Amino acid sequence: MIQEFKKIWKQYAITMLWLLGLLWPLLGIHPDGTISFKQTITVWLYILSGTFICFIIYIINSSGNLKFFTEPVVNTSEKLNNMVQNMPSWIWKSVLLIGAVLYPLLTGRYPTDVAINVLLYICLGLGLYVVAGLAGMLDLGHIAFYGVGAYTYAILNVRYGIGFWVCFPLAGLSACIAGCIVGYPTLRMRGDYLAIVTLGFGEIVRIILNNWMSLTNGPNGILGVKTIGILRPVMENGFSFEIFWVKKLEYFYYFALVLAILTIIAVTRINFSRIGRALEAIREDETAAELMGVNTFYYKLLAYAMGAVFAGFAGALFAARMKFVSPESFTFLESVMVLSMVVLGGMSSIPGIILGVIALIVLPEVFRELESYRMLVFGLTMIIMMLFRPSGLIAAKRKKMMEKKS
Amino acid sequence: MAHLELKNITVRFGGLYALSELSFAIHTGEILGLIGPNGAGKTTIFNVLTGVYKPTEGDVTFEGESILGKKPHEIFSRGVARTFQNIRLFSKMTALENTMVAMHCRSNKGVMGALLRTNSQKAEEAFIKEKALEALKFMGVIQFADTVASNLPYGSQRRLEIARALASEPKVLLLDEPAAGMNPSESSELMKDIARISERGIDVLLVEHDMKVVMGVCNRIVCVEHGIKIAEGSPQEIQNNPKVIEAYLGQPAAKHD
Amino acid sequence: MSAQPILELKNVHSGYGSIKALRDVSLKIYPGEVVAIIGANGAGKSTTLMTICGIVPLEKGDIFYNGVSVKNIAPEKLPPLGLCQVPEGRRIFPRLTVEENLILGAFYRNDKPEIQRDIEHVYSLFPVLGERNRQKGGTLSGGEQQMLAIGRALMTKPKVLLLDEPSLGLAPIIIHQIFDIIADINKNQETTILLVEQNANLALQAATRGYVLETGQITLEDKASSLLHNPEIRKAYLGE
Amino acid sequence: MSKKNFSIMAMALLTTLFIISAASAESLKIGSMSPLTGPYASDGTDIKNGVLTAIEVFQKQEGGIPGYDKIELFPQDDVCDPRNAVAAANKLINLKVVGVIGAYCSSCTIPASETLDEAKIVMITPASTNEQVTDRGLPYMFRMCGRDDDQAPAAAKFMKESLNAKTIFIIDDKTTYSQGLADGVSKNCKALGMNVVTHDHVNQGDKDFSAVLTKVKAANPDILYMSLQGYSPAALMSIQAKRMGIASQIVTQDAVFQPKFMEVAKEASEGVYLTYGFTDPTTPEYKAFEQIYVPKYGKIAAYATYAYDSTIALLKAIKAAGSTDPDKIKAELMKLDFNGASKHVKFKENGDSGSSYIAFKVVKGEFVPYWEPTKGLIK
Amino acid sequence: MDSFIQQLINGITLGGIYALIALGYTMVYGVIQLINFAHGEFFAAGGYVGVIFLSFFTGLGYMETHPIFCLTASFALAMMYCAYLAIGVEKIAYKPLRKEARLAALLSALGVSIFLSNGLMLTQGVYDKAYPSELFQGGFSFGIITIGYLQVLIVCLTGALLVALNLLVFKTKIGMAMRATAQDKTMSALVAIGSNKIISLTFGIGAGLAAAAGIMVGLYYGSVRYDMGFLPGIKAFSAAVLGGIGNITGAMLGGLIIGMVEIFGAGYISGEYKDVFAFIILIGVLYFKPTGIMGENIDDTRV
Repeated sequence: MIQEFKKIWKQYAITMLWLLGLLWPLLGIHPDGTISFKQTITVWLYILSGTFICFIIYIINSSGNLKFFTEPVVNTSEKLNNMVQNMPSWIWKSVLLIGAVLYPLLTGRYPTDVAINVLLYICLGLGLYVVAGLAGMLDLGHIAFYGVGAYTYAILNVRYGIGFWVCFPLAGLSACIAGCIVGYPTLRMRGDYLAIVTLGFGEIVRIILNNWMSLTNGPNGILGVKTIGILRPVMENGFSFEIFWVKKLEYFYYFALVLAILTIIAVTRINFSRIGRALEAIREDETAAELMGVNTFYYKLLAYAMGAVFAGFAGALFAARMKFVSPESFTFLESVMVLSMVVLGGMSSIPGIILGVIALIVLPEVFRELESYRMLVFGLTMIIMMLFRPSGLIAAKRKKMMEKKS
Repeated sequence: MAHLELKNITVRFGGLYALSELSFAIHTGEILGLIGPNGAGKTTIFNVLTGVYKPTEGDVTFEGESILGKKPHEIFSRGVARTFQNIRLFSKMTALENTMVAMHCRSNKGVMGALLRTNSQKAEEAFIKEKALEALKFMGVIQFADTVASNLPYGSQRRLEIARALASEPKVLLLDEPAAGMNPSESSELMKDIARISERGIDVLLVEHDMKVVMGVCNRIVCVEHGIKIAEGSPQEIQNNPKVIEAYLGQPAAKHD
Repeated sequence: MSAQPILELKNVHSGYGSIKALRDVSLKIYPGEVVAIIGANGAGKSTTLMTICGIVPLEKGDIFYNGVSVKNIAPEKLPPLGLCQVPEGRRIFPRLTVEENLILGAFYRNDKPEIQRDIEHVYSLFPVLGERNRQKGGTLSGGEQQMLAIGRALMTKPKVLLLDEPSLGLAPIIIHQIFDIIADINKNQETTILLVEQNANLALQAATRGYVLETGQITLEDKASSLLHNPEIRKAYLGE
Repeated sequence: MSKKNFSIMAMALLTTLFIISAASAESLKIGSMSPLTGPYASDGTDIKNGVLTAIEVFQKQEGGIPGYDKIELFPQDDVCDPRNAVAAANKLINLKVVGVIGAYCSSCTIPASETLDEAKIVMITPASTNEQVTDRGLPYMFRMCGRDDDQAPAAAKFMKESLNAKTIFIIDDKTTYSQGLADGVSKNCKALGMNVVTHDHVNQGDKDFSAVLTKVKAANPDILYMSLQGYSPAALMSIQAKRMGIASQIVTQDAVFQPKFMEVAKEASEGVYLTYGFTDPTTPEYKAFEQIYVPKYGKIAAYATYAYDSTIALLKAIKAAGSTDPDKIKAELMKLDFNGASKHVKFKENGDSGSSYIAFKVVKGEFVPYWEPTKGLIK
Repeated sequence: MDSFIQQLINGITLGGIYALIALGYTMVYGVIQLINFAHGEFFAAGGYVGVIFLSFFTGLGYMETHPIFCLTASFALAMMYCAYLAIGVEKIAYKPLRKEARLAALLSALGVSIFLSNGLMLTQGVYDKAYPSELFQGGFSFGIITIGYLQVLIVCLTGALLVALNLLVFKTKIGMAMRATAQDKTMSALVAIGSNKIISLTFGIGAGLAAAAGIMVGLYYGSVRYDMGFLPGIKAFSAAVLGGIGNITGAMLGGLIIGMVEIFGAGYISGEYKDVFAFIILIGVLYFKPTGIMGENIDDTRV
């Protein structure tokens, strides 16, 4: 035990010295030919004291001296966990649902806005889950389908005045077609080769969106996208319908919620069907899957198409919400973020991915107060999360199929 | 009667001949052994039979029909199933799921079925599960149904692989070194299983180095070396064939076994 | 047989993460011996070898080599001491040539002419390797790969050679060649050999002493010849 | 176990952070939106600094706003990404800010202003020059900087009249701002009878312009018009143009009005012309700004001045309105008529404040006023 | 024709820069199969440290008296700095994840990338940093064609580094050990190769090369910027994959091709779509040769 602490302290000390060595050239060497240490040491001491406190807490915690505090917390969380597990699933599902429905009423505008982002990214993340989590194809260009969906609605709406409900399936369809176009040439590739090709496709889509002036209005984006209109029956003057424009953020939240729930249900169902099994088999061993009668070509294409459709739907909703689309929303970094959400969530568990989405959307918002330090802290958080939970927030659980029977 | 037949198969990789002018057939109802030194082309034969490689020359027929150029999954659904030399299970899936994957070609419900969970889709899932469980039971690994494949003991993984191949009720089963890494008592257990598989009316092609297994279970044996068939005949004939002894068995082994 | 064992395992516990593969395993190997470990699949035979070499972490107990504890020594520091393993499945470097594989066997050594001589020696033991010295390791057949793996291990000048399943997946004729060479290495180069083998018959014929490993524990230890004639062993491991 | 504990603690930490951030003191709150991280962080930081300076100056000169102890700024990072911008806008709404200065990218200003409009919050952009910012008719949208369609004619006129240009080669880097401006310049130049040889594009983030500059060299136009977002690519392009031996005069625009341009481009910046709203550095208003800004943040850049004026305008209006009612503030904003640091501020009906674009020339590492549309060369 | 040659020269220069960055990518990938997203940041850090030292020397006045010494020292210090940075990053952020799924390390690498670029922004400021401009300006002129001294330097240095790396990897025992570690880490340990050391070494060399590229970019373009690592990072990654990831000569070739396609695409077809051409070439090549131009065919259909 003591030896272990020694080792940890030694590592900590080395890390801190390393950091000092890194900081000094950046802060202490000046273009006028002078050398200073004060600034470096100050910054370093700040970092040192900050990390030292965290480190002490960590050490005390791992030696069990914080039990008086953590134990009750852990116990309650475990009890809660057990309770949840013992409860029939419909109970906690409905609790969650009620919570989700009441959420915008209980909170303000800004939390609702963040929640809408979370919901849209759940659709995106689950779409990517079908491609990357189930079929195991590393996709670094998923945001392109989101973009295609968003632009489909924006263009059809602004140019031709077609309403949301007609465009919504069309957005899914065009994203699906885009998915097949991306999917087809990539089917021969594996692993990182696939990743770079999907990255390429994602960038190509973005560049086209940014440059095809006559269609997409280029970098200016498309303005004046109409929001969702729903027909509402009106009783005055006899029975008729009037179009009700969904403008309030809360209403939008419900649309996003419905879409997210439908996506969750759809992906869950696909997951536990023969299609899901076939995709998983492809992920585990493509050659063996082909030799066990799975048409890998078809199913990989299908995975792309399905993943794209969910992204396309989310895109259409995004366009309707922002009332404006521009290529800045569909950059490579955004694709990487979606992939990060899936990986952080545990790659192959749907609740995990939802948690991953929440973490990566909410954290930058939490860090908003840090202004310029925001992304620095965010990057650090990502590393720490991965180091502590390398297999994702929630590991996938295999469905026990035999228990049901007995 | 020839059930699955190789006719004058030549496979070339670059300039190297992996197989040349090789012909033999698996007849209905038999267990055919395939032996030969490492690198003789046994696995290549498997790959040709299952459509992984397209032979440079020659033809492969199954039930009288050419299956040349067919995709591996098509050949599988026609009824040619196989196992692998190095176990290739879907390692993060449970044993049952592994076996259910093989039933893929015996089912056809698509995306809409899955999304809507129609009654016919549910019935199909139940049917797939039933067949898969049956196969697991047959190979004696039913107790592992909910265990993730990679956590299974080695011998059971081998068995699961055979169960997976059997689930779809193939007509021909190709086994690639199923006894590799098994101890003698495990291999004798395996011999019984192979016999039982044969009793179900499935033809078996067996590649194996363990001569006890090969000699004990096969009706007929083909010996290949450097992609050329050097002998074919009953176990007795093969054991005494000087060419086979020279190329493969070696003198002391021939005496010993 | 001298009194001082060259390799000794004392109450070793080890495993991968939560799975305990070895429980309280004790072994003694004396200089010049060929010791065989036999056992069923998953009994922990390979884990034993990997624990000795420090690849699988040791949880409890200790390992002594030449009377010195090696439990805190990094795996890559062991071959220079004379402890070398030929792991299961050969694991030659497939995209390196035969010659490069051999040179890497002597990675820690800096005596160039000596290395060259040793390479020639390996070629004389396995002439087929000499013929294919420019070929990539992955293009060799199974038997040749096994020879290369043994040859590569010899390049480290081992005092104790750990051999894991040298007969796996090989044609009978090759197996006999390999075992002949193992015997030769033991005799002519005074290398102690710890042999793990599925094929108990072969292993016990080649060995002087044997251990039986069952579900991570040593259940029997005896002279190889007596084990070979032990009826229970014959029933359990020789398939009679 | 310990990992679990750790994650729980981390969550607890984050929650506290969240709570702390939500709580705030009684004060007049205003918000700013600009990219504080990402590729445009430099311009975004300039804007934030300008706003902070304005608050300081305003409190010192006018003694703050009655009824409030202090004026508090909530600077938001929008990374120049519309989604982030809308989130930032909503956050500001939640914080109940009275007005917002921002954003930088037009593609952020547009969706963010729609959101702010729903909550009736006044927004003044110091940097988004796209016409659509004010042309949508949003009642609470104001603009301190000029518009692309103000700058383009000025630039064209300058090139024609002062530089006697006949052929012109236009390069933009495909952003809302740069492309809009480049299109405008192209149109205006053609109208004035100049020959636009080529209108070519590069991409945001490019460092290597050798391909397009080789084309320029082959075409040998009188003028190379660089419409690039930010001083950074402009400096790179000037350096490479000089190295290639391109003899054409270089004309560029207001985004390059940043002293760092000369610092990076060095001698390659000598003789580069750019159009920028006229700022008289001798006015007392500018001096007041300079006094506070320079010691704290260094040399003054384009958007800092506009951000400063935007804030001053907003605070003046709030003070005059005597309340935080958005309509009253808007009314007061419309009434405003004062000398800012950058120019004389008077908002038009649509929210624009007009501009007085003149041409500057880089002489010995300084921006020197060179030409004015009405009077011609400035001596 | 003249401008064709000029474009060719431009293309080779840009390609050379990509190639240098891609070399590091490919080496790291070759050894631990990690797409090191942070590699672009090492490149940026190299550029910054280079300018810090160069301006430091200028400030001291050594630049005028001993220009060659200052330049060499800056190169060496920046390369060492980045190697030091990369080795530490590997130890902290990647090594603990080596046994986990590969994507965990990928995500960690992304975190490192975000962290480093923002760290650079915070310590070095949001504005571009100018390089001392008097170095290597000018060049050879042949009529309308100009070849800058720096272009020559970039191409020569890239070529020299390629040769040196190839010698290191294919002719020395360390190189053999690197290749062995790439193929089988456990087995490497069993033949006395310390894989941790080899991996550190690989990271060090890769980051050193990126740092060299960073300084050259700084010198060539005149300035560095905190976010300069991102785009070249992606391009270099593409280049490494195009050439067959893990293959040194391939990375070089890939870098040259991407650079050329970009320049010629921009020069003769359309500037705004030049990246599209680069990616289309990439996709096209990978479609017909799924393991890249020089990539070894890892045939996993062999069952």
